[in-house]
Formats: sequence, structure tokens, C-alpha cells
Amino acid sequence: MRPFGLLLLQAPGLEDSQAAWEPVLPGLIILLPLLGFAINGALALAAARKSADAVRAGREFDFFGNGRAVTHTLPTWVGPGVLLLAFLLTVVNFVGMLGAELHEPVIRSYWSWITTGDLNIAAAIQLDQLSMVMMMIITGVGFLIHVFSVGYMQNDPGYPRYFAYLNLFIFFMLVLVMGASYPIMFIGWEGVGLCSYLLIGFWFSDEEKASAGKKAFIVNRIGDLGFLLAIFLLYLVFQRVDYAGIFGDAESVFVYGGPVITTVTLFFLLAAVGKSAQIPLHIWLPDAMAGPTPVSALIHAATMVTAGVYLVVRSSVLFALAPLSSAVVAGIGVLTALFAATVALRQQDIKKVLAYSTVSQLGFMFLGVGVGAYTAGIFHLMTHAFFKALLFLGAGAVIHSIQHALHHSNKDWDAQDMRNMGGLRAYMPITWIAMWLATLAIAGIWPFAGFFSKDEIIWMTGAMAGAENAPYAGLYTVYWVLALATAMLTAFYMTRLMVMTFHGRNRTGATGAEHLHEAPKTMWIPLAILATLSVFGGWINVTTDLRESVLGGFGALPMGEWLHHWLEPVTEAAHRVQEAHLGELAHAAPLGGGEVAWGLISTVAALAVVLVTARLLGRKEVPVAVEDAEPTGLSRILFNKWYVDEFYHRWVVDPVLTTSRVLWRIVDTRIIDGAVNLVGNAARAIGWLGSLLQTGQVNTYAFFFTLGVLVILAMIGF
Amino acid sequence: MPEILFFIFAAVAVGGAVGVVVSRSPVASLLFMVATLASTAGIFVLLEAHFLAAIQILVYAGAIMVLFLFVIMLLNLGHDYQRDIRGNVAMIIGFAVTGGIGGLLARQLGGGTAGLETNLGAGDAIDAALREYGAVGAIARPLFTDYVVAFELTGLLLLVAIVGAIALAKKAS
Amino acid sequence: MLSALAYESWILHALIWLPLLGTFHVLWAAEDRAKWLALRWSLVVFVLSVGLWWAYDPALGGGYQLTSSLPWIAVWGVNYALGLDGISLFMVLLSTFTTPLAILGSFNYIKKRQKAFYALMLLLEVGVVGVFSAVDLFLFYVFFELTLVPMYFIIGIWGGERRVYAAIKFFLYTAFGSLLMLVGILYIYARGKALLGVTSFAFVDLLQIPLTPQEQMWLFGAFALAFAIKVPIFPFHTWLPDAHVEAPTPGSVVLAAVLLKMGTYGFVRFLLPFFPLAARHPNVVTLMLTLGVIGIIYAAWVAAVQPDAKKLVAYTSVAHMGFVVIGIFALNVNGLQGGLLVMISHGISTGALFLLIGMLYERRHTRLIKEFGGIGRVAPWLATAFVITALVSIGLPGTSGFVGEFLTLLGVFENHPGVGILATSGVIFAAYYMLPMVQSVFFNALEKPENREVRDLSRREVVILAPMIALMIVIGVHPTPLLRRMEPSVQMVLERVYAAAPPSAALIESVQEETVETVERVE
Amino acid sequence: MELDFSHQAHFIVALAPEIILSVWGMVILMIGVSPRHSHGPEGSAAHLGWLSLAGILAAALSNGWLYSVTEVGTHSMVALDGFALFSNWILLAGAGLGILISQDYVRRQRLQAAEFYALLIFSTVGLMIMAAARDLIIIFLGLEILSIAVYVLAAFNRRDPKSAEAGLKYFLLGAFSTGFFLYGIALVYGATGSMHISVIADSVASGNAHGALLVFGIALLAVGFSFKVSVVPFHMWTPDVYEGAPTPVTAFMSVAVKAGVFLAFLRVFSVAFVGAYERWWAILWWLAVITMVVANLIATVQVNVKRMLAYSGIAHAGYLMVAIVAANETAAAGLLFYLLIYTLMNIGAFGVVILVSGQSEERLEIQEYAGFGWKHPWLGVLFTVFLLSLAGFPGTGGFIGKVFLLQGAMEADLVYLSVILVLTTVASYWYYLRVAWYMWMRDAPDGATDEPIDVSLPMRLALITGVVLVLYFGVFPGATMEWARSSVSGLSAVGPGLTGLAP
Amino acid sequence: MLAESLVLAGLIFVIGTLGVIVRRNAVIMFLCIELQLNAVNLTFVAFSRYVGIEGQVFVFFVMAVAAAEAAVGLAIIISIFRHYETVNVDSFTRLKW
Repeated sequence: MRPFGLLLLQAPGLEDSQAAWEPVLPGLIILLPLLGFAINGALALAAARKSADAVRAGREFDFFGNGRAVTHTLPTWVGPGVLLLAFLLTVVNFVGMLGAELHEPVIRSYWSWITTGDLNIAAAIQLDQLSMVMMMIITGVGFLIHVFSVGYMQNDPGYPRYFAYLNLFIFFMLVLVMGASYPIMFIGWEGVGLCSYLLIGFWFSDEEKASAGKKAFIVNRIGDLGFLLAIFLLYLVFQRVDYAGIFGDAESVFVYGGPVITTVTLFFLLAAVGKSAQIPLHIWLPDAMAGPTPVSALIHAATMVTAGVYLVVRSSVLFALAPLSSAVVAGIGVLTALFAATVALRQQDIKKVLAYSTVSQLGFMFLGVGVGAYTAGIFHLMTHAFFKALLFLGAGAVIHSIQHALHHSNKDWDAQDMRNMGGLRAYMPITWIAMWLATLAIAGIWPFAGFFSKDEIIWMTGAMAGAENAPYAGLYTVYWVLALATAMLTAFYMTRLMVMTFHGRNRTGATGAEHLHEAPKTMWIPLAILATLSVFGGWINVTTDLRESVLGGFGALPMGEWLHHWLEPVTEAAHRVQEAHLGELAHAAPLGGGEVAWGLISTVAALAVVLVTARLLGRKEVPVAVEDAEPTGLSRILFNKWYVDEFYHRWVVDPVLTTSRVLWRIVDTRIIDGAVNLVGNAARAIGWLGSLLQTGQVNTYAFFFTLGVLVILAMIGF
Repeated sequence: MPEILFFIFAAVAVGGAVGVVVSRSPVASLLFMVATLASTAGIFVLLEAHFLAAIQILVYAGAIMVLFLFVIMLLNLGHDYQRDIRGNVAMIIGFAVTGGIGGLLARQLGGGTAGLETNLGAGDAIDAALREYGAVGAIARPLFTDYVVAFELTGLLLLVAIVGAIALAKKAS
Repeated sequence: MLSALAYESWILHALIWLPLLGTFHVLWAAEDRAKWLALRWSLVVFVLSVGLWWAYDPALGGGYQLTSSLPWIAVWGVNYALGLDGISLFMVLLSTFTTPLAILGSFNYIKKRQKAFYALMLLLEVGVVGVFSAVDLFLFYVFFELTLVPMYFIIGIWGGERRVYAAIKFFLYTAFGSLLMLVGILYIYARGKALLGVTSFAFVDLLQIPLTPQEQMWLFGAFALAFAIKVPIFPFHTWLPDAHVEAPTPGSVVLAAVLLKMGTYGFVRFLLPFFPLAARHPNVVTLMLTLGVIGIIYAAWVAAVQPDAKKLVAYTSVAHMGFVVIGIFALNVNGLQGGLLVMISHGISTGALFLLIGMLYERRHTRLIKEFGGIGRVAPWLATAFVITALVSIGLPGTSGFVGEFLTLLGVFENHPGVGILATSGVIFAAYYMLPMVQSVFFNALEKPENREVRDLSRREVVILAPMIALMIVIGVHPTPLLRRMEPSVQMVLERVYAAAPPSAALIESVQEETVETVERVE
Repeated sequence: MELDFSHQAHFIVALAPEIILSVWGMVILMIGVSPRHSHGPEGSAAHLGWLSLAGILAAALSNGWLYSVTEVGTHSMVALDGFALFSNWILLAGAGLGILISQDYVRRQRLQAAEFYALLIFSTVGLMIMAAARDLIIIFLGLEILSIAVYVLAAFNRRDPKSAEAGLKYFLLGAFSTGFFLYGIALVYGATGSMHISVIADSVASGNAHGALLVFGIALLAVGFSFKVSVVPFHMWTPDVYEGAPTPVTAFMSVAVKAGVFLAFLRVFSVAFVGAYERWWAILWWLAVITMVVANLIATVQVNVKRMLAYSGIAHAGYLMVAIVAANETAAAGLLFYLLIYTLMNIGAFGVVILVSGQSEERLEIQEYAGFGWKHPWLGVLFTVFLLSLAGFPGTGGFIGKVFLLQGAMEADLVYLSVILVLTTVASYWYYLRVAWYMWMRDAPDGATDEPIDVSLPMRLALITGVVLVLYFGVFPGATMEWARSSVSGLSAVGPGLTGLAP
Repeated sequence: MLAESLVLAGLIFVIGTLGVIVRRNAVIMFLCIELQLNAVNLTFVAFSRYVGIEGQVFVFFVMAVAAAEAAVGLAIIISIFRHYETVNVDSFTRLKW
């Protein structure tokens, strides 16, 4: 074992690859957030002690009076600070990698984590193009959200704890994407789940929030089951679990479409479905909005929930070898996208809309990676990280403001219900603009980021449907149609959100309205940066066809298929397999027409939806939540999210609980323990009966004596 | 002739035994017992155990039974004509069990000993001893030679019995 | 001469007999000094035992090291023989580590009859260290049984409402199993005497005895029953919740951390190497795996609906021990190593959970989950420690709980994928039972006024919990040193399992002839 | 010194301990009836107690001396082999401890001290004779000496109707069983033509014995022995008599009487009848089984400590029967060893019971032990040790003894019997531990009188000897076990040898 | 005459046994036990005729023992009569269960 201190010195690892490029302190990127966690955690524990004393005394501890307590000032610097450093270090490495023309991943291993028999799992990290993209997103967006949180959370008594969790989350997320083997990834995988749990239940005194955290954790664990089983199966096949070993041999070991590889990938899919909130395990994500809004932005939109997509892309070779699993991935993705979009149509809670929107967009990503467009999946992951983080942060700013207003007008209305908002445009112009940019991006309108990424996914689905040897071609055609429809729905519900929130009449009431305000600087600057990224972020991967058409300004857009080329070393094996087995992809959509044509159609259609929706809804007078009528018909079903939660309660949770009770009360207590006690009691009962023979009368005794003699004589005599 | 005598004695002995068990009065039981002992003594004679027959009458029937009689009188049980035999159920069960034992014994001793007599030498063993030492001497010799330890132990046994009887029966101080 | 003074030569004896000296010292001392004396003695023992980590050298192979043997009952060939291998090393360390913490954890809990209590705790340590360091079957059995008495009194005297019931049940149930094992032990011994003329109880000698497959089956049954009750394996587990609920905190800690391990230790130490033909028989493997898996899932489900936090944790022990059992009967390196790690991890984490619940009980005098709520607000450190421990218990990666479960499941999956899948579902149910409890106790609104008065951890309690939590994380992050020490011994066990063949027909024939001769002679 | 019993004076040497004891008993009687003592102060009882103890010691000394004497051949009526000598140690230990724990009781209850001790000593003589006897006549006489003495002792407390009742029941059933025992002797005599064990053994082994008579004889002898050692179903007197008899007498009966009869039992069955092993093992096997099962189960519901210990004694008889069934050298040695341990631990347990009951027959309910351990920690610990030893717990002699028996059974392939033995042992844990739980886990009821318990010197001596030896045999049993083992090796010289065979 | 004597003895023995089982009077029970002893004596004497004199010697001892037992037994009966004023064994059930 190498001592932990060497982590920073990048000593040559146990199985380090000999690459031309030397990364700069890669371990430190992981370690910095952990350090932040340690410091903030210590501060949090100290603060919690004080606040606990206060609670016992029947009041809240005032961390803010007479100047902030050190526990509440230090995290402001430590929390975002470590992220900034990590981000900068990532950038340095990114730049280094850009110049290195790397084809093999760079592996640094620090100590052997689990060594037994022929199993050897090293505590190793892997730097390659994919993990680098992810690291950039995680540390970059993460940093912005940390900064935003400073403004958003700074009056919360749990401020240091919040940053401790957030840092810990970044740590685990980095472990997830940087790990060089599946078990290491699994550490991050479960670690982020833990942080998600802690952060959703951040305000744990609220039972609903605490329950939401618990739900997230348990549902995620169902997925984790798949992850573990996939690891086991891979180990069974390869006797090793690191990426390098598996991916290198995968093509030669597995039969294309064979049962083993299909099983492995389906297990991975289960994991991904759990983490990325796909049908049927999507139920936890909307509830996860119980956490602080920046958390929703960071974890439940930008990073953690996309881990499933990362997993599929990371295992792209495996998925490419399993066409059935890929088709299932795509199918789940598109169904989830459509399903979530329908639910989002009728939600009134701003964060719920965004939550379902996230689920829907994750569905798109799954569709992308399912049809073999791994780059497109990662591309959408990235652009989504920008605009969805922005949307959540914007929503956070809005909620912050509305809360303030409602507080001052003494209304106990729901600060997240869009029916209680309206007309915020006037009060929060920056937020308004930023969010409109993000809405256009998510709606897939040219030239915003979302257009390029989503368009590529849809296009690739169409192309897959027409591929030479495509299995399930008809299925892919259906996917394509559904994906297009979903894109339109997206445009609709996002516009609805914007209109209800920012346009029309303000519904907080006159007293409240006075207190509506624009977000402070720490909050709107991240918004601005993310808005910029939402606008231009899509330009890094414009397909050649688009780039050379009108949509690319006839080649004026910079960068072209940069991301595609960047990720090529990671995905090339998968593409090789695909090409070998699927043949050439189609150059026209199922209904005919090329990429450019469909790009134009979709952007125009989406724009039309936006405009029409804005127009129609803008005129309607929205009643405030308390006065609104109960929805009816389909609307009611959608509002109640297709009753999926109810279904699970009725058919999964309740039966399990009932069974558990039966097992305890009847099987355990009555039957098993009953049998144990019965043995004891029966023994004593027999003893008691036996003692009754002891009548005290000599005749009886003599009789039994004689009986004994008779039996013995009979036994021995015969 | 000895066979006839044997069966007469046997009949009296069994009858006496039954009488002991079924008599109402303890005194009657006692008398039946004496009858049994006496006829057994008769059988002893037939079996060439003359000395034993004598002390059977003297010690057993004479001394021990009188001791019983004393006790019965002492405790004033002589006029106690209450039937102290257990009820029918106990009687039947008891009869079944003892009958079973009796049956097994009869089967084993009666049927099973066929030929034993000739095997063992048809009474030669005792005849020789009697011829040589006489009825008393035949027993007395081994008693003071081979069985001297047993004989001494009998002394100790009697001492124990005396001490015990006195310790129990004497009036509490 | 000097070698007699070397650490290796006296340490095991010291670990066994120092606590006994401590027992007498405590009994002899004044009542109010008892706890400190006991703590000191157990700390001395722990400090001494730490050296074992270095004294044991895995490079020398998986056999016993630090062995020493004195004739004890010469007629039977019983030796007072001690030794350690990679498997028992950690069990000894776990015992010596847990005892001082349990003693420290009882300072506030045990208010009456302290002298007796602490004396019994030290006596218990004598027993458990003896169990794990004995290499003579007779000696092992003596220590195995010896642990019952102190535990019986600890539960029965300082326990809760139904303490007597629980104590008796604990005692009778486990004694029932171990007495059957005693018959098995004596049977093996008699066979050794009859077949080979060997009169010895030493493990190494008993391993030489050629037992027929049928004999191995029966003996396996006898031993397995004893250990299955101790572990406990479903459906022999019902004594455990009762014992845990009624036992005082330190009793529960030692019970969970060490005493249960005696069962699984017995599995590894005896069932596999002594009766390899039975142990690898498909029916046996299927049975044990089935019971293990049922234990994992069933106990998890039952745990989930417990109203009493301590009972809940008790049931989780059953589930964890299910993992150990399936790991062992995976019959491969990963499974066995995993099982051993789960044992260690469970010892620490469940011990800590019981301590924590004990701390809650000291504050609130109840363990009903519904009586709590929002404790995290008034006792944040307690809550933090609890949540960390609970997460270790449900096997969060990066903690000791995960490594063991991972290896176990991996091992099982290797040989029995179907069982592996079912067992792995245990990770879901672990969350299903643990998190609702954590939520109801530490989260949710702080409604009850009496909960408002709950104090946070005292300094003493921090001292108890800190090393446990640290160890859980250190083992989780870097378990290799442990695995490396265990591996040679585990390999030896497995070699034995797979290499064993039924005794040759010639040998059995010769023995049978001998028997026939004797019969003829008698008749 | 060698004895060939060619001269009858040789018996004086061979029976030296018995003779010393008998004479001593008579001396005590005489001292007792001397006017100074018969109406003397209470202290005289104590003198007699110590005097009796001195007699036991004298006998023990002579017993030790007998190790320097060897006998030639096995034709004498009284054996002078290792088995007999070891038996004497057990019986003398039982008697000595019995005298120690009786002293206060005798004084407090104002029993007739001289007669009490004399009878105790005489019964010991009877037991020693039995254990050493090689002739059924001697066995019978020894049995009767001890029985009559013990009948009287059981009824000895003339102020207590329970004592009288115990005496009567013991006497009636004892005499009843004597009838069967005698009948058995008669049939064996008829079948083999002799009453000497070696002759019987030869006759049985050679097949000359008349089978039909022999098996009934064996069965009836088994019944007679079984009654005395209280084997189910001949045990029914035991609980009543143990409960009713004065506690020290109960203690003495439960150890010494049982030990002596078992020793004779073993000698008769393992030596004389070993040739017919195939015929009788099953009978004894079943007797052992039902004894262990019934006694242990009934004991679980007892509320009176003496009665509970009575059933415990029956259960131990069942365990010891296993050794008789096994009929091999290990089992025989195990029997010796176990009897020694059993003597120590059972006397110890009764000693504590006597103390708790305040030297009288009160406070015998288990409930009345509530909180006893905490009030009298030393006595509590002692009692707990004795109970654990009775239960056969490691660390105590009882465990080693039980393992010894089990080994014997194992060597005879009596696996099922061993399993039943341990299973019933589990049941026995229940009632032994129940006392412990009342002592330590219950608090004394409010208002319970907190009488101080005065532990006199003899009692102290008995308890300490008991506990020290019980623990010593539990921890360092080796030497004694070897001794026991070498003691039984003489037995096999008699018959065709102890077999290691059973189904 | 051997077989006949043996059967006769067996019969008497069994009758004595029956007496012990069915009679409530302690004295009579004891008397029945004496009956058993008598039967045993008969057996001994019968065997003795064919086997040797030891049988008769034994009977001598049995008689001595019977006398001793009688002395002690009757003393015990007297002693218990002092407490219970009866010799009916049904009354002696203070000790049971």
C-alpha cells in the first residue's frame, strides 16, 4: 500500500498505463472536494452542537446576529473554493489532454483496494476524453451552483452542513466518472446516491422531505442491484472488473447479441434506469425536488441523474454488442421522455415541471445512447446540464423571491405553485431573460444548445431505423415519431411554465409584490454564465451536414463535430462493432428527407408551438392555487402523474409492508418462535403430567415398579 | 408319596398366600401367613433342607410373625375389619400386571427348566453333604468357613437393625 | 531462554488469562472502582493484542502461528494448545477491540451491582479469546460453552423486563446446539482412536481421521446445528431478537460483535475442513445457501416492521449473518474472504449501532421508534454517528460493510448465479429496513417535548464511537491488509474442501474386519 | 504384602477399612449411651461428629495403606482391587462430607447424635462391602446393612411426620425391591450354580449357564439395583423420600448410596454378566433413556429445591446407566470419576440447601431463593458452581465427568444414547439455571426476613472442599482420570474382559 | 420336583407382589413382602438340592435379614403411627408430586 499522502504525488501506479501525457495532479481533483467536505463537515458538526443547545432551550440559535459565526462564514470560501480549484485543475488537465492526442486512457492507481484470490481491484482513476468531459461539467457547473448556493442558502442555519454535503457529492461524482473500474465507479454511484439522500432530506425536520430522500435512496438501490449483478457477471467472464481489461477483450469474448452480454447490459440498464429516473423507476426524481433548489439543479438535473447515461456510454462497447439491450435502452428512453413530458403538461409546481422535464430529457439521452449515438447522448447530457441547471437556478431565484413576498403578505400559499406567481418579468428581468434562453434551448430551437443535441438524437434514431441490418427497424421508426412528438410537448410545457411565471398579472397581491426582487449577485452571475452556455454550448458538436447548411450558417459555426472527434477514442470500439453488424446507417429519415430538412421542420414546429402557446396562455386569466378548481378528465390523470406512485403503493409498497408484518407477527412470532417455545413448554407440560403420577401413595409406586418388572421380563424373555 | 405331599403343601401354601392378600382382618392375614410358612417348611423338608425347615418354623413363623402380631395389637389394628384392599380398577390392573409376571415366570421356570434337573444331577449335590455332615452340619460348616465374612456381616446387620429399631421406636425424650 | 520471553510465545496466553486476573481484581476491588479497573484491564489486553497484527506473518502460509501447547488432560490427549491463523487473528482482535468499548459504553448504563457486571464482562473476554485462539477441539468446546455463563448472567441480571425469559432462551437454545456438537466431537475422537489409534483433540490430528461420507454428513449436521443456532441462521434465530432486546447495551454489543461470530467462525474452522465431503455436497450447499438467502431477505423484511429499534438491529444481524453463511458456502476464495470481512464489519458496525441505541435509551428510557423523532436537531453528533453506522450496516461502498458484502456476493454469484441474484436483492432491503428507522428517529419534526431534552454525545461516548467509525471507514477504504492476512488460511480451508476424497475402501474394510473379529470373539 | 485368602485372617487385612469403621461405629454408640452424653449438653453432638469424622479418616488411612497390599487371584469373596479401593475413596468422601454437613443439623434438630452417626457409618460399611464384594451373598448383605441403616436415617427425625413418611415409603418399597433382587440372585444361582462373580462370569461366558433362568435372574438383579439407584420406573420413592428425609440424610443418600450401589451394579454387570451382554444391553439402554428423559422433564416443574435435586439425582442415575450400558473400560473409569465428582457437587448443593433452610426443613421452595445470591454472595457463588457442575458445564468437574461417560458410550457406539443424554442435559439446564435465576436475577420479596446465615466450621469445610475439588477436577482432571482408569483395569482380569461392543 | 417348586415359588411371589399393590395397610403390605421372601427362599432351597449347599446357606442369611427388616420395619410403622394415628398408606401423602 502506498500511504495516502502519495495520492498527490501521482507515483506510478500498480497498473499505470504508460502514456505520453502526464496528467497534472489528477488525484487532487478528487481530493479537493473531499477536503472541502472535511472542513465543512467539521464546521457543520460544531454549528449543529450550538444549534442543538439552542433547540433544547426552546429557540433557534442565531448564527447571524452580531456578525456571522465563523461556522457560517468559512463555508462560503471553502465550499465554492475547493470547487474552483478543482475546476481549474480540471481545465489544466483538459488543456493538456487536448494537446496530447491521447488514444489510450491514462490510468493512475494508488493502492490496491480489494485484493483476494484472482480478484484485484485497484483504487485507480482513469483519465480519458469521456471522463474529462464529465469532469468539466461536474466541476464547472458544480462550481457555478456552489456560487449560486452561497446566495441562496446563506441564511439557512444548516449552511455549513449544506456545503459539506455538496462537496461530498462532488467528490463522489468525480469518483464515479474518474474511477478506472466498475467497482470504483460503484463507490461513486452509491456515494452520490447517499448525498442525494442527504440533500433531499436536508431539511429533515419536515417529514415529507425526509421521506423523499429515503424514497430516492431505496429506489436507487433497486438500480444498484443491477449494477452489482453486472459487475459480478463481468467478473465471471473476465476475472477482472477494470475498464481496460474488459473493453479490450469484450469484442473477442462476447458473441454479438449473445445471452451473456445481453444480460450484463440489461443489468447495467437497470442500474442506469434507477439512477437516471427512467421508467419504471422514475418516481423518486420528482419527489427529490424537496431538496434545496440548487441541489435540484446540480444533482437532480445536471450531474448525478445523468450518471446512467455516462454508464451506458462508458460501457458503449458492451451495449453495442447487445442490440436487444440497446433497443430496450432506447425504448425506455423514448417512453420515459414522452411519459414525463405528458405529466409535465399539467403540473402546477414550478419545480415539478422542471423535474418531469428533466426525466423527459434524460429519456432523450437514453434514446440517444440506445440508438448508438453515444456522442449525441453525452452531448445532450452536457447541453442539458447547462440549460436545466439554469432553469432550476432560475426557478430557485423565483421561489426565493416569491417566498419573500408571500412571507411579507402573510400568506401561507405554496411558493412553488406557478398559479401564485405571474408577472415576475417586471421584478426579475435578468432571471426572466436567462430562463427564456434556457426554455428556447430545451425546446430545441435553433441555434440554442438544445437544438443541436436533441436534433442529433432524433436524427440518429431515424437513421437507425433505416440502417442496413438494423434489428427492430420498425421499432426505431416508432421511437423516432415519439421523439419528435415529445420535442413538441417540451416546447409546450416549457412555454407554459414561462408564461405562468413571468407573464400576465402578478398574483402575489399588492403587499407581496412590493417585496419581489431580483436575485442577488451571487445568484444571477451563475445564471448569466449558464445562459451563455445554453446559447452557445451546442456549437461544439454541429454535424457536418447541418454545419454546411443554412442551420450552420453554411459553415460559419465554429468547431463542427468537435465533441464527436474528442470522444472518438472512447466510442470507437462501439462504433466499430455497430458498423460491423448494422452496416451503414440511413441518410434519410423514415419519412424521407435529410437531416437539414428535419432540423428545419423541428425547429420551426417548436417555435410555432412556443409562440402559439405563449399567445393562447398569455390571454388566459390564471386563478391562484387556492381558488383553482380541481382538474378533471385527462388533465386530472396527468396532474396525478398517471397515478404511478399510487400504483406502486398499492401493488409494491403495501404488499411488501403487509408481507413483512405477516412474516413478523405470524411466521416469526407465532410459527418459528412458537415452535421453539412449544418445545420448551411441551417438555414442561410432559414433565408436569409425569409428576402427576407421583401420587404419594406407596401402592401406586409399587404398581409402577411391578409394571417395570413386567416390561423388562417381557423384553428380556422374548 | 413325596409328590402327593408336595402338592398338598403347595395347595396350602398358595391358599395361605391368597388368604394373606384378601383377608379383611390383619390378624387373619397373619394367620394365613403362618399357614403358608408352615407348609413351605414342609416343602423344605421334601427338598432335604431339614435345618431350614426347622428354623422356618422357629424363627419365621414363631418369632417374626409374633413380632408382627405384637405390632398389630400394639397399634390396635386387631379389630379393624375395614376392607383395605384397593378398588376394582386397581385390583384388575394389579392382577393383570402381576398375572403377566406370573405367566412369564411360569413359562420360563416351568417350561423352560425342562431337563434342568437331570443336568444338575438330580439332587446328588445335597445328598452327599447331608450324608457326610448331617442336617445341621451341612449348613454350619460353610457358614463358618467359606461364608464367615457373610456371617460376621449378618451380625453387623442385626446390630444395625437393633440400633435402628430402638432409635425409632423409643419414646421421644 | 530469551525466546521464551518473545512476544509470540506468551501473547495468546496473556490475552486469555489477563482478563481472568482482571475478573478477580475487579471482584476484589471497591464497587465504585470496578468500572475503571475493568476498563484498564481490557485496554491492557487490547493494547497487547494489537501486536498480533505484526506478529502474524501471512508470508509463512495459512497454517497456525504463534502456537504453543501444553498437555492438559493427558489421558484423552487433550492439550491446552493455542495458535492463530489468518481467520482467527481477526476474531481475536475484534474481541479485544470490542470489549473495552463495551465496558466503556456501560459506564452510565450499569448502575447496580457494578462489580459483578464488570467481572462478568472480563470473564466473557476470557471465553471469547479462548474460543478463537484454541487449536484443540476440546479446549475450543470448553471456551465455547464458557461464554454462555457470563452472558446468561449479563442478560439475566442487568437486562430489561423479560430478561429472564431471554436469558434462559439464549442459554438453552445455544446449549442445545453445542451439546449435540459435543457428541459429534466425541464421535470423531472415538473414530480416531478406533481407526488410527490417535488419541488427540488437536485440530491437525483430527483432520487426518478418515470419515466416511455418511459419517461426515451426520457430524456436519451436529456441528452445523450448533453453529447455526449461534450464528444464528434462519429458522434458528428467534432467540436473538429476544436476547438483544433484553440484554443491557454492553451485552448486546459483545453478543453481536463477538458471540455471533463464534458460529460463523465455527463454520469456517470446522464445517469446511473437517467434513469436506459433506460441506461440498450439493444438497448441503443448496440447503445452507437457501437458508442464508432466506435469512437475508426474511430478516430484512421482519426488521423493517419492528417497532423497537433494538429489535430491528437484532434482526439485521440475522440478515448480515445470512451474508456470511452464503459467503462461506460459496466455497471459493472471494466468498469466504467476503464472509470473514462481513463478520468483522458487522462486529464493528452492529456493535456501534447497539451502543448508539443504548445511548438513546439512556436518554429517553425507551427504544420504541415512534417515541422518537427529530433527534437530529437536538443531538446532531449522535445522529451523525448513527447515520454513518447505519450506512455502513447497509453496505455503502467505501465502508467496511460494502467490501464484505461485495466479495461475498461476488463469490456466491461465481458459483451460484441464481442465489447470487436473490442475495444481492438484500442490498435493497437493507435500505428498506434501515432508512425508515433512521428517519423516524433522527429526522422528522421534533414534536415530543421529552425528545427536546435529549443530550448530545458526551465526551466519553465520542471516545467510544470514534475508533469504531474510523475503523469502519479505514477497512472500507483499504481492506487489502486484512484480506492479505486472511487469504492463505482461506486457501488452505478451500484446498482441504476440494482435495478431500472419501476414505479409501481398503482402510474402511480393515477397520470393519477388526470390528467383526471383536464381535465374533464376544459371541 | 500379598493376600491369597488361604487363611481367613487375610480378610481382616482386606476389610481393614470396613472393620475400623464398624468398630468405630460401635464405639460411638457406646459413647452415646454413656450417661454423660445421653443427657449431656448439646455440644456433645459436635464431639460425636468430629469423632465420626476421625473414624472416616482412619478408614481412609487404612484404605490408603491397602494400596501396598495385593491380592492373588479373584476367588475371594471380597475384592481388593483398584476398583474397590477407588470406590472406598468415593464412599468415604461421601460419608465424610455427609458428616460435616450434618453436624449443625443434628444439633439444631436435637437428633440422637450417637445413633445418627453410627448408622451413617454402618451404612458406609455396607456400601463399601457392596462395592468390594465378589459374591452375591456379600452384595446382598452389604445392601441390606446400608438399606436398613438408611431406612432408619430417613425416618430419623421423629418430630417430623414427613420424615416418618419418607422412612415408611423407603422401607416398604425398599423391602419390596429386595424381594425382586433376591429372586434375581436365586435365579442366577440356579442358572450358574454359584453366587461368586468370577464363577458366574465363567459360566455365563462359556455358555454353560441355563439361559432361561439366567436372563430372568439378570433382569431381576437389574431391577433391584435400579431401585436403589433410582432408575425410572423404579424411582418413584426417590422424590418423596428425598423431600421428607432430613436434608443431610438426603444428601448422604443421594451420593453415597447411589455411588455404592452403582459400583456393585457395574461389577456385577460388567464382570459377571458380560458374556450375556447381547441379552441385557437393550434393557439397560431403555432404562437409561427413560430415566434421563422422565427425570429431567419432571424436574423442570418442581418448586421444592430438595425435590428438584431428587429428580436431578434420578437424572444423574440415568447418565450413569449409560456407563453401565457401555460396559467398557472407559465407561467404567468414567463411572468412577463421575461418582466422585457427583459426590462432591451434590453434597455441596445440599449443603447450601441446608444452610438456606436454617438447619431445619423450611424455606425449601425455589421462590425463597429470590435475591439470595446478592444477600450472601459467597454462598450464592458456591451454589451456582455446584449447580453448573451438576448441569455439566465446562470448567467444572461435572463437565469432565459427563464427557468421560460420553466417551465410554461413544467407544461402544452408543451414539443415540449419547444424543439423548445431551438432549436431556439441555432440559436439565433449565431447572439448574432456574435456581440461579432466582438467586441472582430476582430481587428478594419485600419484607422477607433477612436472617443472617451462620456457616459453621464443619459446613465451611465441606463446602470449601466441595467447591475446590469440583473446580480442580474441572480444570486439572488429568491425574484423577488416569487414576480412575488404572483402577478399573483390575476388573477386566475377572471376566472375559470389558467389551467395547454394542449395536 | 424342581420345576414344580420353582413354579410354586413363582406363584407365591406373584401373590405377594399383588398384595403389595392392592393392600392399603402398611403392616399387611409388609406381610406380603415377607411372602415374597418366603417364595425366594423356596426357590433357593429347590435349587440348592441340585446345585449345592450354598443355596441353603443363603436362605439362612435371608431369614436373618428378614428378621432385621421386620424389626426395623415395624419400628418405622410404629413411628409413623404416632404421627398419623393410622397405618393406611393412603393417608401418607404429604409428600407427593
